[in-house]
Amino acid sequence: MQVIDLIDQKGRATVAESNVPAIELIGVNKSFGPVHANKDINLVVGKGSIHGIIGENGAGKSTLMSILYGFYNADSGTIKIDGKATTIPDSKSAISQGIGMVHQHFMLVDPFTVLENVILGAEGGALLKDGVANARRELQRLADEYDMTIDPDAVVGELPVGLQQRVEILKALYRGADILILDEPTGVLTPSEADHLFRILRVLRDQGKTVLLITHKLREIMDVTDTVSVMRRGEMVASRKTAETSMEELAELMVGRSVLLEVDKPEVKVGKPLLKVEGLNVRDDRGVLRVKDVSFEVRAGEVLGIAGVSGNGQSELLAALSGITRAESGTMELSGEKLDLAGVHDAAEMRHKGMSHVPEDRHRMGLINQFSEYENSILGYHREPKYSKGMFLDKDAIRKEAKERIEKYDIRPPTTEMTAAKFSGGNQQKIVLAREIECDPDVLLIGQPTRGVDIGAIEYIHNRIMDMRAQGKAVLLVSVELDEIRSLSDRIIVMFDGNVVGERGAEATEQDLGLLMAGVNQEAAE
Amino acid sequence: MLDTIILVLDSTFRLSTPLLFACLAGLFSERSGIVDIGLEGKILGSAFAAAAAAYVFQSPWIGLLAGIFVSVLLALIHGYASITQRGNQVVSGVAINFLAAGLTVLLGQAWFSQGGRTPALDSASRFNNIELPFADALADVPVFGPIYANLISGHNILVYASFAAVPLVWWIVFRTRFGLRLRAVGENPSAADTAGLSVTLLRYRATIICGILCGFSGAYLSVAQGAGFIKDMSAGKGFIALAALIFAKWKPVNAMFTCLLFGFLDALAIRLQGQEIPGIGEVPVQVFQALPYVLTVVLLAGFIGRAIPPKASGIPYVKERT
Amino acid sequence: EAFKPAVVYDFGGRNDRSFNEAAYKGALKFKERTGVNFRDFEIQNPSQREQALRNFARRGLDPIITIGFAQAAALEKVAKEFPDTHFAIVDAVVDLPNVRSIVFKEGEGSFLVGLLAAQATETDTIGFVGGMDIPLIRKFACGYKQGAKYANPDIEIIENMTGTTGAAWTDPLKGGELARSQFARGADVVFHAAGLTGTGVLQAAADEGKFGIGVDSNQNYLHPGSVLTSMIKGVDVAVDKTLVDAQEGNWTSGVEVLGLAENGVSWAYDQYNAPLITEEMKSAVEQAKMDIISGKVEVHDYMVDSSCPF
Amino acid sequence: MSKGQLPRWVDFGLLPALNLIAAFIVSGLVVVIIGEDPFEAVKWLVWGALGYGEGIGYTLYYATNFIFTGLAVAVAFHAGLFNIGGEGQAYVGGLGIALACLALDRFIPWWVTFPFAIAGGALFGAAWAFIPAYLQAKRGSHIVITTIMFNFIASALMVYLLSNILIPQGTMSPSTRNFEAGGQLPLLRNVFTSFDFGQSPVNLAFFLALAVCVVVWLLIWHTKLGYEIRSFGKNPDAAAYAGISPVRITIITMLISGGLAGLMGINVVMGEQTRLLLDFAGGAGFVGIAVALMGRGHPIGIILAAMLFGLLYQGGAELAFEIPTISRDMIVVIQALVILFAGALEHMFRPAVVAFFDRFSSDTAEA
Ligand SMILES: Nc1ncnc2c1ncn2[C@@H]1O[C@H](COP(=O)(O)OP(=O)(O)OP(=O)(O)O)[C@@H](O)[C@H]1O
Ligand SMILES: Nc1ncnc2c1ncn2[C@@H]1O[C@H](COP(=O)(O)OP(=O)(O)OP(=O)(O)O)[C@@H](O)[C@H]1O
Ligand SMILES: [Mg+2]
Ligand SMILES: [Mg+2]
Repeated sequence: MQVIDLIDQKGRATVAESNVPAIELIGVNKSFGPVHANKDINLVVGKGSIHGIIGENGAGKSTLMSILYGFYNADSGTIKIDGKATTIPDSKSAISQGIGMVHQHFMLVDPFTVLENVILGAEGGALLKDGVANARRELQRLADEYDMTIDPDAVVGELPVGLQQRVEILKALYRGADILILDEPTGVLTPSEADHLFRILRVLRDQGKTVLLITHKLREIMDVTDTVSVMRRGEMVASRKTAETSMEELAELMVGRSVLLEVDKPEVKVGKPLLKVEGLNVRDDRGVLRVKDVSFEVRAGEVLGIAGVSGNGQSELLAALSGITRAESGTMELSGEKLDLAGVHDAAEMRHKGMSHVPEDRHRMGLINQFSEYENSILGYHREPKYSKGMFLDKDAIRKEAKERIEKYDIRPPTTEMTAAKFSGGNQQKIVLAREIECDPDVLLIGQPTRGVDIGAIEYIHNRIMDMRAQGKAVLLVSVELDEIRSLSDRIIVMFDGNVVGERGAEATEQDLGLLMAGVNQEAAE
Repeated sequence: MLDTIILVLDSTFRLSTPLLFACLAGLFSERSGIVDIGLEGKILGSAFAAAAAAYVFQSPWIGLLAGIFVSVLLALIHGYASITQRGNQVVSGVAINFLAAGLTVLLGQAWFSQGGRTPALDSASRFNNIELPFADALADVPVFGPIYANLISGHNILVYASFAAVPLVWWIVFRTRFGLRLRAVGENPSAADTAGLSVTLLRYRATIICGILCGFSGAYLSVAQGAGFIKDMSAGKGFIALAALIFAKWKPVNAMFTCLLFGFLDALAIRLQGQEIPGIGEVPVQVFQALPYVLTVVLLAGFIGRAIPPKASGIPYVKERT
Repeated sequence: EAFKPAVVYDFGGRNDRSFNEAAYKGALKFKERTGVNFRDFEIQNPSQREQALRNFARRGLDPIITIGFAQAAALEKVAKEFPDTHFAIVDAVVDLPNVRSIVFKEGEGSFLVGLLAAQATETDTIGFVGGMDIPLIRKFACGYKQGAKYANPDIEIIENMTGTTGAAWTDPLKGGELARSQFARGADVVFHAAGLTGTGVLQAAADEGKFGIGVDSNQNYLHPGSVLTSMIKGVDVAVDKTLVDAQEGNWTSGVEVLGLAENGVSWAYDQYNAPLITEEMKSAVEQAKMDIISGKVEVHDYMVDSSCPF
Repeated sequence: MSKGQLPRWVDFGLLPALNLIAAFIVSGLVVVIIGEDPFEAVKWLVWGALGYGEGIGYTLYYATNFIFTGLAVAVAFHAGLFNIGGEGQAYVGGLGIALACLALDRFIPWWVTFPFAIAGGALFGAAWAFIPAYLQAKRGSHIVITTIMFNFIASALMVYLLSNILIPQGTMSPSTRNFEAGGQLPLLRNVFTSFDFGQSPVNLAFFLALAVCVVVWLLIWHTKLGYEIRSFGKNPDAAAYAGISPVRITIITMLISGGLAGLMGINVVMGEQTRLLLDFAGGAGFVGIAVALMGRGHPIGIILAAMLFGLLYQGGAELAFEIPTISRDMIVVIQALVILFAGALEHMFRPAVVAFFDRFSSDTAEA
């Protein structure tokens, strides 16, 4: 329905040139085992336009794009490029049909140089030296044209994420892409970097290239796109001309019901500091200094937000505080008790002292996918006396408590026996949250609490965090979502390249924080 | 003194060769992301096939081809298990080793009924030592003479081949398109995939090359260094080659030096055996017999500590968790 | 009833070109002469020793000849279970009424080849390559050293052992390397007592144009012109004789010690090594043989004190 | 049961069975290749293993070995560690057992020696696993390689000890003296006289093995340590997050694994041979890998798999007796094929089976 409407009344989308759409998807389906990630999707994208696709995490956006790029093969459905029906069995054929993609999770070879990454698969000759020379020239040309300067001989693994994304884009352009897909490109960018990216996208559009922009940030959609489609739970629920829609409408389409994006934050009287960190330095296993002399404190009844583009030391900070890794140097005061973070590093010990931790990546750390729900419900607390009879685990006790938590946190499906992997992202997150909150900690470390979960779950999780605050706990919140940080935190510190580059109150503006995230500090400047 | 050194180095070359072939073989496999515990088995399989064919056709070259053929077959089994079936690569490798250990003896017994051995090869069907030109003429030039005549000259062709292979492998891995793609697929298969390359194809090619090189290694044991196949004649060389590969941080030139080192340790153990050690005195022979293995462990642990393998090695490439 | 003999070989098996093979040859000789067929079995793991013996005994085979000291323990068990069956064991003593134990004076044979080696060497350095460092092999080594020293008191003798696993008896490559290193250290004659591993030693000697000395069976033919001689251990003769005794009903149990006197051990002289053995070498070794038999020269037996004074 | 999921009995019954069948079919082909009749072979194999009391006795005897080594490999697997050193650990464990027996057998009855022997075996086996474990944990040295190296080192050590130190004066064979009654485990043939075990060496160690299975089962699935071992094996990052020390778990697990392998000597050294002799482990350490894989790391599975391999070993011996061309190496081949099909090619038949069951399972995905 919307499809027809889009082709007929030509917006900027199709005015651009001939009314043949650049991309046309008809009845595309894709399932991953139990997951029906794409349910007969229809989509039309006009030549020379920027088309946005929004949807919650897990809605199926990446899957759909990956199908278009030949990374996955659709179970059914047709794809038309420039009006001609085609098949895209693999990325090779996608590239040959002028499609390029910047993946949500970068597809770069870390130990390779920028140049090597760019020419990979398009070397132009069996011997490297043949291709390399003109690749270098071509790369230079592109970099200048779209002012995306980059050192072609830098090792990609050592570049900041912003630049890594640049390499991805250059990769696509180097292969002469007419259709450029960007999957959540701004997740790793500061607001200003994001704006720069958008400028580039507009240039590309004006050169007649077609751009597909995936995101779940409404603001961005309104900023750059000409047309937009909304996905929900694997279905394409609507397509609109950006000019003719609003954030509110999109948000509602996205979630399937009206949502209030504001969390209510009651007054809580702040108590004494429960967590106090001083002079923390952390090296990663490669020996690189990732956290540089960081100090801060979190008081009872306070949420301290740590903002920053991912990869600026937040993860290492959490790992060191929670006792997973040993710090280079630094001390921590936990509810009055002084600890040397360079000495002790024992996550179990930290939990015992009343600090619990919701990790950034539940699949990698928070859960053991092959373990059943109840086994996961004691991960990290399995040595607690209440769970054990002597050297044995008291499984009845464990199951009983797990049941109660499933009730309380409305985890679905309500079973203690299903393996963690089979729960949905949001429910997986709830299992972790229940575990870390129900142990009644003094301090809660919580990283990316709502990554990969739907709005419903987001609201729930935010409220839990507010409860902790109300109960006079200290909460340290790390998130790349500025909105989340701003709506939950009492104070906000911003990390850039391992340093704390500034502190702000809850009222801080997005631009202000954005500059700090880019490492620009006015006070310092003045 | 000098000739003692020459002697030890001389046998070092002989002992390093099979390690070097195997090590380079492993390099291709692991660079592409396929861990290969099965080098040992491929060497053994090839050694048997080579000896059998060399005996039947009275030609070392046919033997070599047969060895390579069988070794590649085994490599393909490993490839099928770990690439197509995404099985556990270590387990598959172990299986290959047992398969070779059993089949060689079984078939050997069935075909030649000599307790699983192949008949001894006459020099016509072996790779014999070749004297390089002027070896004798230069022999009595001081220092250089003996080195040239006794150390450089007078090895069989496969010894020279193994060392010639080193620069070749380096060039392939770091200077060709295939090499670039090989390394990419071992570090980040999805990256190669989205760059329009076939991970499967690349990895199969790597395993096949691995098979070919193991073929050389095995053939060397049975038709060059030795004169026929004997049960379990690979005697752990495949594993030592793996250790050498790790020690070499997956680099061809390092690989050559580490293999020489391991070969040297072996030669030294043989040389020192049954001699008074200054200061220590008479040492039980078993000490020397265990020496290469002990030192392997020491090197593995002491000197390199945690070597970082190609990121994707050992991990099957799975696009869709279903 | 019919005469049904059986032979049980130890690790290495029927075709190890050496010890077990000699036993096989003996049984074969008997078969060719008398037309009597025999069953045999090659051991693959320790538990099979007992099993194999018992299997043969139960199937009514008799006599049953076991090859190798390693079988002693198993034989002791089984022979008790089948008191009416005749058993024989080579290289070990099992003291039971129905067992004939055949042991050789390897020392005496080794003495002779040691003496020959001492005369053949031009570097006054000779070598020995053993399979595994076990008493039996030390027995060979000791006699060899004594013989060499007898001929040339200040001769240099390099002694090596191959390995520590079963592979020690089946690793010609290692054998070859050991031999080569001994050659490079000045040895020009190497005697091996290492079963199949020895073929590598002899191979190396042939490749390097040095002398090797075979063991157990006559290995002169393997590399004519390079195998100086072989220390023949008359396992074949002993097996053959045992079968004959059993067949003709004059079986005797108890210990049979076979040395030079009994022709149980000897040195090989045939068309293959004739050119290598000079007249005086020949006379010297024959003289020594006489002296040993007459007791004028006494060869030290390693087993009496588990040590070798030479 | 959602789409793509399989009922437990298929996962743990049907699929392994299919893998096994595949392995045996290929083995049959090998037999054909070497010019023998596979059915004839199977006949002798089964008869030799189960056809008569003594055969059964031997089957159980071999199975006992494989239960110990299988458990050893399995426990390590649960921590994501691949212990190929079972052979060496069993070999050295035998030394511990022998020392206990040599020290005590003259003075006290076997049932007093028994616990000491067990302790000795476990201790020595564990000790032999310790260094590789430590190096893996602290220096990240590839444990597969170090354990293999330690197999070689073990045999060197044992030859030295057996032919220089433990060997009784004036004997030929590098082995210890025979243990007196106080160092000998009762043979089942003397315990259960009602059943005719013939002369087979199956002994009380068999029941020890079964008991150990129960212990391992409790350890892995019902203790805190077991929980930590499995956590570490399934997801090391999550384990670190949970405050489980990788170093500690790696070492403890390998000690347990080595200890279990070390116990194998109870069956051979104290049960059958009643002395310590060269190469007594005879490859059982490696069979353990196949057993553990086939048994899916679960004691019940391991017992069944061990029985199967016991059957193969005993039947194989008889087979080699009847058809000499099919030597024991045939068993090695079968072992290899089982590892290949039950281990590396584990999932080969899964897609087909899943498709089959999906057609018959009406209910669909829950997602
Ligand atoms: N490779 C895969 N194997 C199995 N399931 C997958 C795979 N990739 C995605 N899924 C599932 O498919 C669904 C859609 O995932 P997809 O990544 O397309 O969502 P998305 O809209 O991109 O979410 P996000 O905004 O978090 O990127 C999710 O339920 C996810 O769990
Ligand atoms: N890694 C995985 N392995 C197996 N199944 C998975 C995996 N990830 C997701 N699934 C399946 O996909 C379904 C949806 O997972 P997904 O994470 O996309 O949830 P979602 O659609 O994002 O919902 P939520 O809003 O709760 O996150 C789950 O019910 C689960 O069965
Ligand atoms: Mg996505
Ligand atoms: Mg989700």
